[in-house]
Amino acid sequence: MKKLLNKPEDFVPEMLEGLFLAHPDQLSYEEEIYSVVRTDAPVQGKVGLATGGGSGHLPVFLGYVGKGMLDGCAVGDVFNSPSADQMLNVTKRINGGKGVVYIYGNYGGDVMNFDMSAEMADLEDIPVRTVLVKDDVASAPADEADRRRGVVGMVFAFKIAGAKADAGGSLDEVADVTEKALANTRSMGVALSPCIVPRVGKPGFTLGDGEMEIGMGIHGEPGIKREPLQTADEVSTRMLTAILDDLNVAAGERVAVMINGLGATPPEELYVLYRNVHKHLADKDISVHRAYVGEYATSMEMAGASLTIFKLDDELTELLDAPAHTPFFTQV
Amino acid sequence: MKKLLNKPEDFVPEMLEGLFLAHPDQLSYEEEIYSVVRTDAPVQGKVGLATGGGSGHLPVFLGYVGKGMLDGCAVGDVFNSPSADQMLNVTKRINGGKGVVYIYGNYGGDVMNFDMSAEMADLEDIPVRTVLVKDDVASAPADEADRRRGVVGMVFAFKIAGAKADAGGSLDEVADVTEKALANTRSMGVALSPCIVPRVGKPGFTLGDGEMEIGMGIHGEPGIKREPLQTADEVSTRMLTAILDDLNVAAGERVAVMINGLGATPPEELYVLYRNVHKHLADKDISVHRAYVGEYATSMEMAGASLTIFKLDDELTELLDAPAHTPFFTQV
Amino acid sequence: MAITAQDIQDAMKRVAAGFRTNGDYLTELDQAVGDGDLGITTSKIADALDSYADQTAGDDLGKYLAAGGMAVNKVASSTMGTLLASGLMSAGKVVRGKEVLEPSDLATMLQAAFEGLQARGKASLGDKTILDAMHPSVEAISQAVQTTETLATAGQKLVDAAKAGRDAVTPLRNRVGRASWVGERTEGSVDPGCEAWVIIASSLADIG
Amino acid sequence: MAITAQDIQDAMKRVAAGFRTNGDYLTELDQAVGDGDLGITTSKIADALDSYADQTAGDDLGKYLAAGGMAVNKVASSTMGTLLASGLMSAGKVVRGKEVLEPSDLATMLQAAFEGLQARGKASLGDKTILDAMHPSVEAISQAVQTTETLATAGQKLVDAAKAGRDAVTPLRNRVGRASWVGERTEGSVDPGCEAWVIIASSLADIG
Ligand SMILES: Nc1ncnc2c1ncn2[C@@H]1O[C@H](COP(=O)(O)OP(=O)(O)O)[C@@H](O)[C@H]1O
Ligand SMILES: Nc1ncnc2c1ncn2[C@@H]1O[C@H](COP(=O)(O)OP(=O)(O)O)[C@@H](O)[C@H]1O
Ligand SMILES: [Mg+2]
Ligand SMILES: [Mg+2]
Ligand SMILES: [Mg+2]
Ligand SMILES: [Mg+2]
Repeated sequence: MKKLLNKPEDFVPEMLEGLFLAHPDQLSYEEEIYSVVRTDAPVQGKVGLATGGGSGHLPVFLGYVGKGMLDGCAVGDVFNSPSADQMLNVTKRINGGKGVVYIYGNYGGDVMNFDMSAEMADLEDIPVRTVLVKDDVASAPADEADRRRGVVGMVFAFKIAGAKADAGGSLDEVADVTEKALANTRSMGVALSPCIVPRVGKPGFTLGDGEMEIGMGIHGEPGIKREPLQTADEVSTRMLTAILDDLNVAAGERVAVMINGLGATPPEELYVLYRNVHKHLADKDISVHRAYVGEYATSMEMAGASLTIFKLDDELTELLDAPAHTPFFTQV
Repeated sequence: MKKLLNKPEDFVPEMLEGLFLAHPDQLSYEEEIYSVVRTDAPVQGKVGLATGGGSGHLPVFLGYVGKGMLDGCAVGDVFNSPSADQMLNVTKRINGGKGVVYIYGNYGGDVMNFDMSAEMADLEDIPVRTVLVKDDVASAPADEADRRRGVVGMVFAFKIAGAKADAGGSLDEVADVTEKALANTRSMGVALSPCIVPRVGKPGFTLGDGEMEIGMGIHGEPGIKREPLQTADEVSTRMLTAILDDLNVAAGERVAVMINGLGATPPEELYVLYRNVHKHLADKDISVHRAYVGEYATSMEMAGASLTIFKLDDELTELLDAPAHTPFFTQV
Repeated sequence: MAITAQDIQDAMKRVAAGFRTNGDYLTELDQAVGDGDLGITTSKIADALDSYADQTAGDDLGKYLAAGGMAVNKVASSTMGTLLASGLMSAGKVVRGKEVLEPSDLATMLQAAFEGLQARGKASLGDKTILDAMHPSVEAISQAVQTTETLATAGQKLVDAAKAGRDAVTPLRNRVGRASWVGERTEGSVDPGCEAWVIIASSLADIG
Repeated sequence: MAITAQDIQDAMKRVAAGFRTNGDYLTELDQAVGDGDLGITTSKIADALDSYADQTAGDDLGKYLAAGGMAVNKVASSTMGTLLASGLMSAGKVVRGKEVLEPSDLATMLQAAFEGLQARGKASLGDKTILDAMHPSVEAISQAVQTTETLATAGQKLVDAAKAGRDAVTPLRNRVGRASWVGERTEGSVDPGCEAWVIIASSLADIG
């Protein structure tokens, strides 16, 4: 695991600079490069949608800023929350008169900073609603679901919120349907190798040659259990079982499925995982409305994958199917 | 470097099965799963476009089968040419009455099999033109450019050919403009770590902790030089210099730029590379019409990246800008 | 024995130095139960404190401290950075308007800082967070200041109680924050935030 | 001394066995200068030959051999698989219609196979490919057959010449195929395709 870097401390600003140079008609910034907004922000008459979090997860977070999804994103250092100040910059810039929804993962630092930002936005008369993403079933049992962390399931939240905001939804309507989407979303992941934070320069943990870490998040923090590596079918069946134990999906219902690569795992392997998940769902008479297989939320060069199941009703299906166009996510 | 697999020998068929299950409205097959075609093939009155090659490079090859790009793809085992027979299946299925263009990388096995297939297609009165991709400047000097291998530059060839075929071009018009595009396309790559062919189970080579391999292709075959790892700026400047030594781009001209990740290298690092390339081009008064930063042709879990420069004129710009929609490439 | 702006600035520099010396150790602790960034966070806090301590304090030490909190959050916005920023802001608020401080103010400020951290992070005692090292240590100094011990003795008590608080929760399982996801495997690991407080207490204890 | 379908099928099985025994070595050679898949390719060829040799040959050995080439290409379509498939097809064509073969047919078939490989791969002698091991070996057996030596002696010459051809090009640089991109670093490496031919020749030489 080696990196193409200049100075480790320049990693995030240089990455951002590259992004702005590569996507000049999609991405812009407010005050400083760490507060990323759509070039057409604020979109007047539309609820503004903001996210934020540490770097190292591309396409999460800022890769989903664009038409049909988010309006802005506060960008932190690798695996680190951005500051309340940055979030406030984003909030002010993207407010198109209908208020702003914060949609982000349930991590201590992010929550505290977004809360501070919301308090400050309130002083400036910008109404803010917060929707926390807590989709990772491995991070806490069902009776402590509020402690769960947010992982790749947030992409579905961004998509649904974006479509609802585009459709003219009010602040509460957008926040409510996003909460409904998240209530229907569960994820679980497994890691096969660690990742390296550029400033730290060495892996945060080690995994033996034949080992995997079950339930690992997207920050290199340890998972819930370390076990001998299993086959693709075993691993994916296990993730699916854990998710369906937590999210009730009945025969005849339909879902969206996401197989997310954590970084180093090739797309070929993700499709091998998808194959097994699809078959198990078909056996249960659950139909797949859309399959998303690829890298949607990564941990830099970590090897591994996660599964997300998003249960759909008619309203959510329509919002999921709406077009979107961001630097990392285009749906027609 | 560990893999999520079932039996290594099932890797390719299970990956294909996953792809067909995930993209049922985009991908179908002819006779056997290794001959992939668009669901709407043959598109009557349009020149058919086929590619093919070994597995392990997703999105290359079959990921570009879809509207605005390819009609079919013959899929080989990992890093192995498909057979002439498979290619012929694809050819027959995608021929919409105007003949078929073969666009693929300059590898011995592929050339021999596509040639056999073309001979057989000829017996069935399907006219075929072959356009070989030879974009990798590191694989042979300019005076032996015919020996060069084809790497990620083929994505631009697929895009241009697809747009021209959609625009109603004849077999020769499509093949000719694709050849023009490739004459304007050069790539170069660097690898930081090896990859593992599932059936082999161990890396094809080793790279020391502080080493990189310059000019490595996308099959794990050794590059032209092994050197101490350099910074992102040094590596990208070097790739750009090698390319511009070979492809004459004058001040005032415009290009498309692709920074391609080989597998394990995270998008963040790709944008750090892009930043430097963009700045150097700007210094030379070369403008970037479109930037493609991401994974377009991989070597499974290999770490590393490549740079491709595609020089544009008005005709090529228009064809590049046309929309496309495949399982791995959507442009609006 | 009045405490001046210079004393406050010296204390900031000592905390910065303490963070620098112990950054790698904090990273190690955080790698075991979290995401391994705590050393980076504390080094950013150290930079912020160092350069903030070089700025003129003005005649309102409370305002000076609160603005220092905002400066810390701006550069170090992870959990620890944000918590310590909230602590500094709260500590500043209770001495708003003062140009010099009394030893008893120190206890009040530390108490306020503790409350600020608690309000921002919403953790409870026993959740195995920085609060568990901070709480006994703040109690100890409040008592010490009431019994008019010397600042040196009070400082020693601050540190001892911090260490005892840290050690008392080491056998427990982390209940909030990133480490809580690691579950039972956190039992027996020193909480990185507790250790950070021990470092802060030890650095502050040099005062007087 | 007639060569029957059974002899041909035995030879196919011997080549299959030779490929199986030496697959790992071929992979190693191909890892050094190519993509490291040659052992996989030869094991697929071995499977194809084994199961094809179990099918009834019919009364046209030429047709039988040519269709064997197509069967090989279907499962092993990398460079080596395709070249050997082309070789089998060409060898079959020159004995079209025959139910049994003469020793002299063997030389003719090997000569035709060589030409088939050359036509498909478009390489020249000296480019350091399988052709460089195959050419002298085919020449040697043609001569041996003309001077009516025993098949055993002829087989020995086939193998000796293959090895000599392989060794003669080892110091050279690969000029075609994947290995050519490795450039000067191929100098001194045994060409994997040459080695594959040595294995084929050794396996065939058991004939008679
Ligand atoms: N809600 C909370 N309230 C108080 N302290 C907390 C809280 N959450 C975490 N902590 C403390 O923060 C420490 C980790 O800090 P840091 O590494 O900055 O967190 P992170 O990397 O998760 O943002 C923990 O060891 C714990 O002591
Ligand atoms: N054009 C060619 N003509 C004849 N032999 C060739 C040609 N190209 C490669 N070879 C032989 O094929 C061998 C490699 O076979 P193989 O591993 O199947 O190739 P690849 O993996 O590149 O498809 C080389 O060692 C060489 O002897
Ligand atoms: Mg952190
Ligand atoms: Mg090969
Ligand atoms: Mg941490
Ligand atoms: Mg090979």
